[in-house]
Amino acid sequence: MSEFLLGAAFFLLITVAGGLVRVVLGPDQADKMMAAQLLSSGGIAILLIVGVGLQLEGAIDVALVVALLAAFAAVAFVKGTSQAGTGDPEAVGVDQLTTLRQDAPQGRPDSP
Amino acid sequence: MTAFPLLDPALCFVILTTAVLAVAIRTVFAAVVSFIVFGLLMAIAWVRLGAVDVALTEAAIGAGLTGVLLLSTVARIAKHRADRGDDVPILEGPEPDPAPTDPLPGLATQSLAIVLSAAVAAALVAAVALLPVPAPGLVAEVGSRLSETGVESPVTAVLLAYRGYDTLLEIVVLLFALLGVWSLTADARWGGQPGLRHLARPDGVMAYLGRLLPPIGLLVGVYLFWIGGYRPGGAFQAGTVLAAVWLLAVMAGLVPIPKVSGIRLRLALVIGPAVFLAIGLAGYPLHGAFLGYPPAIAKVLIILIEAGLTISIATILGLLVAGAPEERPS
Amino acid sequence: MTAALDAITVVFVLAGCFFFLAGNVGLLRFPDTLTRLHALTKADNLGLGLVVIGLMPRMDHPLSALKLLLVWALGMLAAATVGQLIARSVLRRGLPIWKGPQ
Amino acid sequence: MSVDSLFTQPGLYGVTGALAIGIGVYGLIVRPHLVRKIIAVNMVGSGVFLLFGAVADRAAPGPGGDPVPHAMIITGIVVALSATALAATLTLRLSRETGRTALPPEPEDPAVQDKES
Repeated sequence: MSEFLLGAAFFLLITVAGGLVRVVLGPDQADKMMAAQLLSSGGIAILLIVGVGLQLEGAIDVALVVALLAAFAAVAFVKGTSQAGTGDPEAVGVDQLTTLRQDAPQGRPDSP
Repeated sequence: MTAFPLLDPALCFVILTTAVLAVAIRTVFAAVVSFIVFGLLMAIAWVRLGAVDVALTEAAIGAGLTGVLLLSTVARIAKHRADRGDDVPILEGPEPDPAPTDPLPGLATQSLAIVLSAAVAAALVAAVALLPVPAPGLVAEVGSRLSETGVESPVTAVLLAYRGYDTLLEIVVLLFALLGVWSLTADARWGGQPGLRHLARPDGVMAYLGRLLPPIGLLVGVYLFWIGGYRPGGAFQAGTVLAAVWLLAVMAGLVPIPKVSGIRLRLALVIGPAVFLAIGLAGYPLHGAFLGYPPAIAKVLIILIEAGLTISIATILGLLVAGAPEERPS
Repeated sequence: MTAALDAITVVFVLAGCFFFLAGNVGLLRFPDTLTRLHALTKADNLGLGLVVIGLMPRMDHPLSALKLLLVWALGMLAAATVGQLIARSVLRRGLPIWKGPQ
Repeated sequence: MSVDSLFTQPGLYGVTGALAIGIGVYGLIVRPHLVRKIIAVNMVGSGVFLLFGAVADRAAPGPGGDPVPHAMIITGIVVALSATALAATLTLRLSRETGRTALPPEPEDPAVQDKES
C-alpha cells in the first residue's frame, strides 16, 4: 500500500511540475501566480500522501500550514498589481476604473 | 529501504529545476514565483528526510513569508519607478521586466562565474561522498538526558534546553534585524506605521479572507505552540504562522499596524528575550547556572519561554515583512 | 475489511491524481488567463478533495481524519479566493479575453 | 568512502543541496538586479541547510534524524528570513532614492557600460 501511495505522490509531483512550464511561458504574471497556486495545492496533496505513506503524523501538520498560507502569496501579488500597489483589485468603482484604463493613456496611475 | 525509489530522485530533479529557473528566468517576478515554488518543494524534501520540524518552518517561511516579502518588494520597486515617472506600468500587461536597465555582465564574467560555481558544487558533492561511514551524530547524547529537560520532543529539547543559549541569542538577532529595518526609514517618516497603508474593499473577497483566516491561523498557531513539547512544532513554527495570518489581516485593511513608537508594540517585541533572559538568570539561584532549569519545573519554565518567544517571533517577523514605515505620521 | 478500505484508498487517490492531471493540462493548454484560472481552481481542488477522501480511512485516529478535512477546506478557501482576486485583477488590467474560436 | 553512497536517500539530498549552492553562487555573481541577488543568497542558504539535513539524516536514518542539526537549521531558516527582510529594505531604500535596482558597476569593468551614469 505504501508502494502505491508513494507512486501516486511521484505521479502527482511530475504532473504538478508540469505547471513550471506555465511559470516560464505564462504571458501574464497572473498565469505565473496561478502555476504557483497549482503547485502549492499539488504540494499539499503530496505532503498528505507521503505523510500517510510513511506513517508520519507531522506531515499532515505541514500540509495544514501550507494550506493555511496558500492564499497568502496570491493576495500579495494581487495587491501589487492594483492601483498604487496597496489597493484591492475589487476596489469600489472597479468597473469605472477598468474603462478609465482603456482610454486613458499610459499615464501615472492615480492612487484610489 | 524506500518503498518507491523513484520519488526522491524526481523530487531532487524538480527542486534543482526550480532552482535553475529562479536564477535563469528572464523577469524578476518569475524568479520570485520560482523561488516560492522552490520553498514549497524544500518543505516536501524535509518531510522525505524525516525532519518534520524543519519542514514546518520551511513551509511557513519558505513558501509563506519570504514569498510575500519578495513579492511586495518587487511591487514597491515598480511603484517607485512609476512615481519617478519612468513610464513602466505597474506589474501589468504582457509583463515587461520592471527593471530592463539591468544589463547582464559580459561573457567573460559569466563564464568565470560558471567555472567558480561548478567548482563550489563539485567540491561539496565530493564532501558528501567522503562523509565518514559510521555517520557521526548526537542522537544518543540528546536522548540520554531528555527526561531532565521536561520535554519529549528532542528538537525542542535541543532548541530550548541543551542549546538554549543559541536560541536566546537568535531572538536578539531577530530584534536587531528589525531595528536595522526600522533604522532605514526616511527621517520624515520616522514614528509612522511600518509598511504601506493597506486599503481593501470592505465587502470584497480580500476582506472576507482577512476576516476568516486569522482565527483559524490563531488556532493552528496555538496548536503548533502547544504540541512543541512532545511532537514537531514549537515557538518558531507557531510564531511564523501567527505572523503570516496577522499580515493577511493587515493586507486586507482590517488591522492597522501599530505605530513604530507604540509602547504596546515595543512590549510585544521585547517580551520574548526578556522572559528568556529572566528565566536564564533565575537559573543561578535555582540550579546554579545560567539557563539552568531544575528538572522538577523544567517543563513549566520551557513553556513560559516558548510563550514569550512565540509572541515576540510573531510580532518581529510580521513587522519585518511589513517593512520600514513609508507613510508620514499623521 | 482492510481490503475494502485499501480499495477505497486506491480508487479515490487515483481519481484525485486524474483531476490534478486535468487541472494541469487545462493550465497549460487553455487559450487565455481566465479559462486557465477556471481549470486550475476547479480541477486541483477536486483532486485534493478526492485524495483527502482516499486517505481518510488510512488514518489511525478519527480526529486525524477530521484534520484532513480541515486541510481540504483551507485548500478550497484558498483556491476560491485566489481565483476571484486574480480574475478581478486580470479584468481590471484589461488583458485580452478569449472570445471563442474565430 | 564510496560514490554509491550518493544514491542513498541522504546522499541524494546532500548532492541536491550542493548543486543548489552552486546555482545560488552563479546567480549571485551574474544577476545585477538586487532582488535576484537576494533570491540567490537565499538559495545558497537553503542548499546549505539541505546539505546539513542530509548529514543529520545519515546519523539516524528514517523518520527523526539527528535533532541537533535540525534545531540549528530551524534557527538558520528564521534568521535567513530576517536577513532577507533587511536586504529587501535596503533595496527598497536604494530604489526610492535613486530609482535604480542594481548597484552601479565598478568603473573599471569595461564589459558593462551603464547607460544611466
